[in-house]
Amino acid sequence: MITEHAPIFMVLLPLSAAFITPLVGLVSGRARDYIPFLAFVGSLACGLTMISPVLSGDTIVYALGNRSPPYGITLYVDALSLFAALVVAGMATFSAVYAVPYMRKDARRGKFYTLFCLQIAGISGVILTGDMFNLYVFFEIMSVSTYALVAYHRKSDSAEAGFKLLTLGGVISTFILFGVALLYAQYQTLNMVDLMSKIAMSSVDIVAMAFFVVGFGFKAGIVPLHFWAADSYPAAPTPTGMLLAGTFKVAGVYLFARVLYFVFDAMEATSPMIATFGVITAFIGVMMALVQHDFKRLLSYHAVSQLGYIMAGIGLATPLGISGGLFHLMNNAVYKGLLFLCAGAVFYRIGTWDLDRMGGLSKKMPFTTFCFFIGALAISGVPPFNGFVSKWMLYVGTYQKEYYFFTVVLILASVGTLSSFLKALDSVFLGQLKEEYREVKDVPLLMKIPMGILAVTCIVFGIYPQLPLTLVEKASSAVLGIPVDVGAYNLGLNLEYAFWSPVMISLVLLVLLVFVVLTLRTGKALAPEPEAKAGARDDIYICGEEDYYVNISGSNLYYGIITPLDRFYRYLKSEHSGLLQNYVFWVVFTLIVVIIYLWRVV
Amino acid sequence: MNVDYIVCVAVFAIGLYAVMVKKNLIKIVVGLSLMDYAVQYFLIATGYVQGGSPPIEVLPDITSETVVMVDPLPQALVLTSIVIGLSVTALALSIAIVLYRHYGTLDITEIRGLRE
Amino acid sequence: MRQCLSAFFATVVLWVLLTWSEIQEQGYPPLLVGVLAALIVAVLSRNLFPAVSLHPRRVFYFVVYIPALLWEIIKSNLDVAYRVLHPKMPINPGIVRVPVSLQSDYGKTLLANSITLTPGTLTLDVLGDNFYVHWLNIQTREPQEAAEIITGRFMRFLNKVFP
Amino acid sequence: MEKNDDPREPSVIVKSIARMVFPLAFVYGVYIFVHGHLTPGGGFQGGTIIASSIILLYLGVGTLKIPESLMTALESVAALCFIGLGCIGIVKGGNFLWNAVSLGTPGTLLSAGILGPIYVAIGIKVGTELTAIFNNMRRSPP
Repeated sequence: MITEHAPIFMVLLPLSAAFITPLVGLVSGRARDYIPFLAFVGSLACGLTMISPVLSGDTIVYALGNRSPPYGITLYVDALSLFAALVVAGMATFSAVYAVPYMRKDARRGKFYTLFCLQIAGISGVILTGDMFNLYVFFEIMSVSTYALVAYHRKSDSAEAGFKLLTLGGVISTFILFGVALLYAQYQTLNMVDLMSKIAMSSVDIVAMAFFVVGFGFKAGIVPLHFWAADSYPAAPTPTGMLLAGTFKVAGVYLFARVLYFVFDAMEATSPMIATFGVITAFIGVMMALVQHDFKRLLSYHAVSQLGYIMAGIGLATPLGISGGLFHLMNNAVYKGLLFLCAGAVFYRIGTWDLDRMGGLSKKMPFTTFCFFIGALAISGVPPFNGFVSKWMLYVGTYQKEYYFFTVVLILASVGTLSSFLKALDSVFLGQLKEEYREVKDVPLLMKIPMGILAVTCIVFGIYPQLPLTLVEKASSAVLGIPVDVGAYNLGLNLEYAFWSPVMISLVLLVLLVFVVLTLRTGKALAPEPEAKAGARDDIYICGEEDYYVNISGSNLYYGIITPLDRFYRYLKSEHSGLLQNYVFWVVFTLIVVIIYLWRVV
Repeated sequence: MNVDYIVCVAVFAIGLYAVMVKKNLIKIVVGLSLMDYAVQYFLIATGYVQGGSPPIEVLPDITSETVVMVDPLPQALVLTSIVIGLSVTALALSIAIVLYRHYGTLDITEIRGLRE
Repeated sequence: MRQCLSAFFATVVLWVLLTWSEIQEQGYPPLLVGVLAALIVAVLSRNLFPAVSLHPRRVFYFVVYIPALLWEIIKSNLDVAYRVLHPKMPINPGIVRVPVSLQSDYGKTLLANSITLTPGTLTLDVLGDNFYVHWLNIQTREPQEAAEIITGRFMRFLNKVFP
Repeated sequence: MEKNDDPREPSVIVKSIARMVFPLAFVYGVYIFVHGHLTPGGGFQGGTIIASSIILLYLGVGTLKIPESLMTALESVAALCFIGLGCIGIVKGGNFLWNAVSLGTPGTLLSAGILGPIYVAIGIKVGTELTAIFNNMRRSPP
């Protein structure tokens, strides 16, 4: 019975948990904390039972209310949706474990758990549904619970982030509804499979497609639509922020693949656009990350940047590119989750996000430091961690598709990632311990468990990527419609899943090393003594007459790089203005650009 | 080209204009709702049949063979969408209340704690 | 308890009006659902709904009151129409204080609404035992006289209905 | 003119009319969602009417204490009822939301299988939900 109804239970379990938690909370607050975890484990187990039929090539179609597919609502599970759903359920489980001790101090946490479960139910529904309108409904369940979670703390910044996200998200969801309505008006059907056979690419379809591109791009956070990301991820409670930054990209990317490649069958036309968006995102995200002073904002811009890699991979539309993109999606969920959990652990103990006020925590929180180190290396694409494998697949993929420029930009972005993580590592964990943190301890066991498992996963997937790649290959073959074997692309070496050639890898490492040494040198020359208070303008360190050059602290490590790019940064900062109107303008602007592009191409 | 479609695109544009240009939080929320209503109107218009009867089969003088009915599905969709719109509006207003408490203003251009 | 019962019967009457044709066709199930709902509501609003008394004298005066009110409305309609159509517009608008002797809240409500229903007078507010009435054609500034003119025609009945 | 001390205290007219209309509006909401499968309307509309009757009471009476835990419980139970009703289909050997209960004669109150109970559950859910939203909004900051 479980295998038969597994698709619906993946959605139903979190949904019912959302309403069981307040009921149990009336009786016992402690017991309530564990219910989301149990529900997500159940959801994950349901997903796992579907692996073997899906790997053997079946597509599971589950008709709600026993109505035959073109008319009723259906759930549609192929390798792609199963892959995405498994990533979501797995990461949600870790997040739920972490949330138990993390949220315990909060008296209002019952609401958090309800919203959390609703969010997971919504995202599972988005991934599993086979019906366009149902997709909109689940999308909204997910979005509305996200708005509420972002504004959860009711402080000034979380309320502000929540309102901005809500306004932008509200515009976006009307776009998606408009797209669905346009499709229904023409073809009188909402079933995805049915739509695919009917779509004729009229001019109305192009408008609908543009609405979808902007909508899903917003959810994923591609660059002109990413402004909400850096506000919202830090504002949300950490267990949610972790999912928002890593896992919820899955929904956006999945929808790109499902709707554009599958329903519209427009891979040829849209893939260069998606790849371009991806590369721009990767670059801008990392550039913004370099100048952040807030720990979580730094991580958030990296989340934006990593999404760029994924989109670039999906946009390549080659077997290697899509496999790389999907694998990177999974890896990103893992290490981004790990990094956010570490950041949350630091906050849990010292209560601030300001990089300038941290330092020396490695002595007091060795476990967290170790996990953060692994996560930082994985996100920067250093072998033998999982980030390297997928990034390498993307580099090779762009190279093979002859997008040489993209390859260069992606590698550059990777370098930027590493350097900004060195900065974070330096200002949070290394250096002299601040006086007020002398009593700090490492985090409780329940928080360590998910962090530990994720760190181990980073290493295992890096050394032994065959394990996830079997599912990833199936998923990308579901996207492309042809069988995919990533092992066939072994470039240079005879290892079955090795994508690297020794010469290339040593070159990249050498470049990285030189860069690191150089930046460390500049950093040492400019950084103040550890005793210097944050933001203290000590006379000794004045290296110019203007105020602008004075204030150099731990988080300003890349002063030497950023200053030459001053004009570029001024422009970037003027765009990240905090003005809602500006952000909405970018949404509309992107919509128009996409419509014009699609008009020319289709 | 149908008049309904022109009207709903116009309303959609007005809503979008309100979100893009207006500074008052409440007006922005109104703009969002307007956009929603425009799309809902569009959905209803797609299912409407000139001279069609309500899609209820048990009404005594209507049988499905002889009478043209309007398409019932968009109406169901619109109901769902209204519910969602209501929840978004409610949430937006609650957050606006919280924002007003913190900043003492409803002007969105003055609420710019988060930038860069 | 009286309040509870009143609420119950009022809601049941509403339900029967709403579902009359259904009850005729299908027998007891629709009625049963209505009675259930009415029970819940009656318990919910046990402290809210007015306790209706079915004392014959009160019911009689209430029933008589309705045509009397209608007659007053027609009379003052004609009066206002005359004033509006008259070329000189003989109006003298203003707000007067009208003391009211009724004690019951529902009596005050009924009276205030009756004053509003008759054209030419409009109840603006009720504070304590005083009504503040906007009067189209003020005939006197003395509160007691104003009360006699405005409310006297209703009070004859309402005093009996709400003793 | 005597001053009205508490501006939140509504006038006696509003108060008594609100108290009188409340049960009637409430029952009208119940009527709408109980007949959701027969006439236009349904759970959401009925629930909205119920919630507005309670909001009317709030506005009319000025102060009204509704225990939050009761609202939470009602809301959750109604939502779980919906899921449970959907699961009847699974238990009977079909899929989720399969209308497996006997359908009755079309047009009568006790027909359409699980649809009627689902509308009732949704009606209760929406009614409590909107009331809770209103309650939250009018509450002063913590």
